Amino acid sequence: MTNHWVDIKNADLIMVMGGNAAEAHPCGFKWVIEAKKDRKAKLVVVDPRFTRSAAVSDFYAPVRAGSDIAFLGGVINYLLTNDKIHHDYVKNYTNASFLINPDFKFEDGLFSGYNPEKRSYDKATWGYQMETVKGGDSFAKVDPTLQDPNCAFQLLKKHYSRYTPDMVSKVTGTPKESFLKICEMIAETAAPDKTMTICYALGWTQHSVGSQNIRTMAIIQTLLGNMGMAGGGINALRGHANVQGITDMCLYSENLPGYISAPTDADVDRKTYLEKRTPKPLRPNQMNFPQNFPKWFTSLQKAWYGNAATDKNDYGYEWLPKRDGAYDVLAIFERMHQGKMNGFVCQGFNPLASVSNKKKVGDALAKLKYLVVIDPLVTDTSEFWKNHGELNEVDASKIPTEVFRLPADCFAEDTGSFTNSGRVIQWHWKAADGPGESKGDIEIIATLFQKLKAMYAKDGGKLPDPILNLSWPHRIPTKPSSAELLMEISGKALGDVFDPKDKTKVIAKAGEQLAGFAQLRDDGSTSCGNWIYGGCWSQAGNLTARRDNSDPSGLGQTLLWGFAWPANRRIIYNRASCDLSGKPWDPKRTVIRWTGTAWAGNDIPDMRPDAAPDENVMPFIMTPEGVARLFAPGMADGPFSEHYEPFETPLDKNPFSPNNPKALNNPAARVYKGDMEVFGKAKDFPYVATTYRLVEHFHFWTKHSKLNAILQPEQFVEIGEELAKEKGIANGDRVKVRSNRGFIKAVAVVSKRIATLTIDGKKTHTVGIPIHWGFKGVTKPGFITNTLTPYVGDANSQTPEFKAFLVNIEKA
Amino acid sequence: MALQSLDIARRSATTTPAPGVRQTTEVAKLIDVSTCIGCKACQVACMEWNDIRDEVGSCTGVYDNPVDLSAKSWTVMRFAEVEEKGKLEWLIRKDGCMHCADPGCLKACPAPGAIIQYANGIVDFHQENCIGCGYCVTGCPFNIPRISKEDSKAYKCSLCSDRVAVGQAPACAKACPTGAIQFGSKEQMKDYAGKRVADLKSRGYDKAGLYDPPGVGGTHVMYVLHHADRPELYKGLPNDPGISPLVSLWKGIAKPVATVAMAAVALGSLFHYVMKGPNEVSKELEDEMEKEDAK
Amino acid sequence: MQVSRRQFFKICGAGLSGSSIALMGYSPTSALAEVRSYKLAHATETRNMCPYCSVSCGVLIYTTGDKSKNAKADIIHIEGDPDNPVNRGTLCPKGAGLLDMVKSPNRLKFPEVREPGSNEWKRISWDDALTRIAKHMKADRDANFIEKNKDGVTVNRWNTFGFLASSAANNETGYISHKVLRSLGAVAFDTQARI
Amino acid sequence: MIRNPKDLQRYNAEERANHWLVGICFILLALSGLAFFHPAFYPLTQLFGGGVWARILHPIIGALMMIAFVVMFFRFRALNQMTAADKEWLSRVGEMIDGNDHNMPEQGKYNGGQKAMFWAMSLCMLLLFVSGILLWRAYFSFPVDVVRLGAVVHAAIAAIMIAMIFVHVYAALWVRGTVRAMVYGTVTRAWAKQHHRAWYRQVTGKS
Repeated sequence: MTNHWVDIKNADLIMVMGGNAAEAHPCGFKWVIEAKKDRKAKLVVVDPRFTRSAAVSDFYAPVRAGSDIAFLGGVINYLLTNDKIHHDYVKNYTNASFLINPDFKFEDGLFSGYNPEKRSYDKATWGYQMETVKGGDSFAKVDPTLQDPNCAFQLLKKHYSRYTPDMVSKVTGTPKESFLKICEMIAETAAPDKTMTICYALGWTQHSVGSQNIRTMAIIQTLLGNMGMAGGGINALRGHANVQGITDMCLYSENLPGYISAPTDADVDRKTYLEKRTPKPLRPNQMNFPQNFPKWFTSLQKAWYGNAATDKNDYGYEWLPKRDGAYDVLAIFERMHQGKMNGFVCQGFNPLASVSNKKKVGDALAKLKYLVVIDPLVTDTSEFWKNHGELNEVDASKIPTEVFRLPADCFAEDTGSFTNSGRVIQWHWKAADGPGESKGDIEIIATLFQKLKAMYAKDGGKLPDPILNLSWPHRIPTKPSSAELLMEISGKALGDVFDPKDKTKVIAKAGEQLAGFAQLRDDGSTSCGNWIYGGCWSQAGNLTARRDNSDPSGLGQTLLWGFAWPANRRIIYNRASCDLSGKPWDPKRTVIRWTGTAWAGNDIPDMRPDAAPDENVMPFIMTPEGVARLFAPGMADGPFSEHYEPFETPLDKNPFSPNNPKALNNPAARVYKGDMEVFGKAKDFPYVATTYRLVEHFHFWTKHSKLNAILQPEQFVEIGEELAKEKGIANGDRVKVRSNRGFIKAVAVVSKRIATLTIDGKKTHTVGIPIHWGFKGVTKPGFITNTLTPYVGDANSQTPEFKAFLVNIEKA
Repeated sequence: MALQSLDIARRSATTTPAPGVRQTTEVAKLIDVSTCIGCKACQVACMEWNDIRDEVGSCTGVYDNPVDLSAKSWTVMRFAEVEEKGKLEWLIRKDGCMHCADPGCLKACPAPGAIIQYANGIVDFHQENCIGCGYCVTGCPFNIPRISKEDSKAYKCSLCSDRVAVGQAPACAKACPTGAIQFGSKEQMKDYAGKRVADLKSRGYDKAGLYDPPGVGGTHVMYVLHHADRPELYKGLPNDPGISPLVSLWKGIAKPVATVAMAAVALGSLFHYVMKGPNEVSKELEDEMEKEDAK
Repeated sequence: MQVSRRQFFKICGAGLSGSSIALMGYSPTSALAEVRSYKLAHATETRNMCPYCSVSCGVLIYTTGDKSKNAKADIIHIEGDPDNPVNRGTLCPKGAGLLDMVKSPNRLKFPEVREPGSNEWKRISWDDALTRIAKHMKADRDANFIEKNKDGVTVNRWNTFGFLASSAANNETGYISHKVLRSLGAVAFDTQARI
Repeated sequence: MIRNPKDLQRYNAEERANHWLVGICFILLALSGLAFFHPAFYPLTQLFGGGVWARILHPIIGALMMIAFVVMFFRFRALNQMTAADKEWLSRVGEMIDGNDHNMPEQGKYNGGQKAMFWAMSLCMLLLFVSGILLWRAYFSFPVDVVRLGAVVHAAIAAIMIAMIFVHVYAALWVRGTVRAMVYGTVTRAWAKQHHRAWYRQVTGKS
């Protein structure tokens, strides 16, 4: 979330699309209701199903699963053709005026530079036109009139001009009037003092075009001037309680903690590595905040290797593993399936249930030598080897994997911090011991590490240095406390830290906790486990444990509750809530303003505090341009979004580029051999399926909770009345749903809430599949729904395509 | 609220009035159906707080689970898919005890102290006094009380009288994530409902209104409905509910009339005896028989 | 005959008149109408957070006992934390039902191992479990660690071992897990957040 | 009381047992039923071990009574067919109540009042049984409106029935020499001749 939960109450229009906030985030959804009650805000819901969010909406429109870009692209087209954009904002705060390489092209569904063999783009033509100014700096060329045919604005206009209301309706199945009605509602928020917020979730991410779904909305929000505003923003309503925090800790291959991109084989040394990651400003006077990258990285190295990290050994740069390719969860299971992996640990993760194509995941796990499952509960994954009838048809005697199952404490038995979707880090306290011999996750990892370290110390082995030198300053080495760890994450001075403006002034004495990431240094004098969390445990103590919920502004900022990263800032890009001169676009919802001497107000300014408006420092400080990107060259599958059909589509061609079979599906999405072959075709599997959560359950977790089992005891699928009639299925019948990868059986819920859509002239039915059942739990046993889903992910994030695929259905 | 809520207004099967000098605040729960997302947090909070767990049932083709109120489900959500003016509406109503000002259950209950109405408006069942006859079920115009199969006692929502007694809101109201359930004094709730109704009218629901049925003297659980003119759309919420005339007859006039009638017959017999004396066999016949025997 | 008539009379009369009931030794019980006693009166309250979705609602966990040495804290109730600015005391059906997750019959209580080809779990000690796991890992790492790639660049990676991290664990768990994983040279790891 | 070998047998042992089974059941039912009917009678539940026991026992006793009554009904049905004389008797019941039975028409084993009582009770028993079943939640479940109707009918009929039983009992007490018919089975010939002359003639063969 660029904003935060409570801020939703400041919106004039709330759009719920690509998510179902009422069901997946009911307590956050409260702020939608508050906006409706107190601000007379309107709620619009666009979803393949009439969800419980739709039940309390002012306007609902159905959409075909997997056609969101067509819908949103249509909105962009509407805003541009009807001139419903926030002109000053677009002109100054976005790269609308930036001139793009004239060789950049978009033809027949593909952007310039496509390589069909590699299924990827060479992005050479996707850049800005550059010019060298006096003094030797090189800056991007701009046309403030936005008239140059190569400026991002004109390219944007041209690109989305194809997304006419008729095309939108044809591709999405949304009735044209409904689409236009929603466009009108959205367009109203182009006014500087009106904001729209978007609440999306996995309904946008779990597609082969997931990232571009979100980018399309980001373009809309930028055109409307809703970024940085109270009641605006792009709000990803994230999954688990600490999914934000674990993402921030970057428990994945590509990044080190704090989104520090991890070294690859190409980063042969620290210097090369840093140079590639420390950008130069693309426009004059921009803050270009990533220029501080070396400070963040060096401080992380000091946190990890302590005294063993010195300038002599590049702070232990060599000890960091270099990546040679993708290691996302789909890539990992692909490798495992190929027999390239021996050991695997699942820490509070149930991949058999939550990763696509259960058969493939199960087969992959059976190729491991050892599997370790650390969890408070009996997971399906931990029993992947056990026969559970047709729910899990395996032969244990043929599975050689040694499986360890370790009992972990749950939240109630643990002290530490969680980071919510609004980036607020909050501390929680242990209430009781876990059952039996269960242990905390930290203790389990630490004890395991201490055993390994002892073995390497005693027997030696491959590269023991990073293991033996790993900084481990904990009072109980097998049981580091959460407090010790959060202090390490937040950052401390190893030597005295001086004020850069006055080299004699000590701003942090050696051994002190740092006040924030601004105090980090690249000379080894500071350590910080995660720069974006810098300052969350300062000399003032544990700021994440603060519990003052006062809200003097009435905007719900509560700056003294917990600690929001970065720097306790609650609304990111909040400089954009003011015009060029520093006056708020909407004085009634002032987030910050220029006081004449400094930026101040109801939030921590997302700007250098003393950057006077006439210095022309633009609000999007994390980009070298200083502005938001309408044209985004960083994306893997195009600087603009484009509608591509899901990998399993009811259509045989992409209506936007009917003559190019290469542009049917996302051309830059990665597909493994064997997976492409098991994609189903519409002639065998004619119905669009989508998987989702119900409000009564949480993933595969609450099936172990009796209270939740009572609320939704048995697996079901939802179909519309028309399909039910066609198939002779009555409400409450048992049905079998098949994809090309397997089947599930469930009770049929026949409902008016699933509309039959007309797509490209053809009637198209949707089958809705809630995910929460499995073979372990106190609910009635059920099938793992990911038996059905295709093994393909988004081109950028590799998030699997759970939301749009094909199935057939029959009475069981 | 606080401890005054223990003041008793009425007690089942009790003919004399309860102490009624103190005036305490009437409380109420307002269920704003227009902001209810049917998440069932109220159901869980209710079960969790009251230490009850219903059976793990099955899916019957609807979202309603448990499918009905039971001794272990004191509140359930009822889902209705309704098409109004060509627009689909998913009306979701939290069902449970309405805490009537004139409670039919209490009226019907034969067991003294099994049903109590507190001065704050809460109607509470006291299972230790309940004899399990099920008369409360017949008395209720909303079909709420359920007799447990395990202990044959009647159960229903207590409006968390234990929480209200210490100044807290009922568990369901506290939990409700969207604020569709509000709790406060009845006065406050009516004011709040007024605002909600005005908002709904501004959004095109001309017939929005408050459901506080006068037929049962008003209730301490009220609804804000988008279609207040047709409460039956909400899975059969009764339009103009009242205690069944049969129950009123049975537990009303019938009680004194029949008691008096029975007493009259008994006393009539007594006085008949006193006034007319016994009907003895006549002396002539006695003599006749004695003569016969003497033969 | 006279006596039995009187007896009859008495029995019938008793059924009629409330006043005679007292004579027969019955008096109405003065049943007190008391609400169920407030179950949290002396429970210990601990501030925590719901582990499910990313609203991360504040919760209050109530445990038996007062933290005295001999009173074992047992979680008896969980409800929303009214101070938390986001949830303000509210909870969804998942959060409101946390007690049954914490107390689920499916909670794991001790380490177990399933030996290759076996069809059952076997209980083992923590020390055995972690020692066996560490041995597996070391053997795997020492056998498959890649120090240099084919171009001779030092890469120091170990990609035959994988790890999936929870999104419901604390930040501190995530951080220390990451630190340990990279120090071992692991690259094949990912998080629930991906999905 | 002096037993006389010439006393007339009015009820045999089975009939008496049958009657008293019904009678005892009825008394228990009336006591427990009244307890639920009006709060003033609630303490009567103590006779049964409290309210819950009273609630459990009442329908069981009811079922027992119904069985016993059905047997009794078939036992006495034939003797209770109304005749012209009975109607005549009924039309002049006022004189009887007034204590002047000299001009009452001659009666067989039962007089018109007794017969009327027999049929009224049979009807009431049936209604009580049916409505009672409707209310028996432990084993049956009926639509709530039917149950409500059942409750009204059950209560009303029970009240009527209790009143009738008062009359029945009182009549037995009032007409001296009657109770022994149901206790010992015999009545004196004088009693029979006075109250049921036709029956007297029939059993004695005298005029």
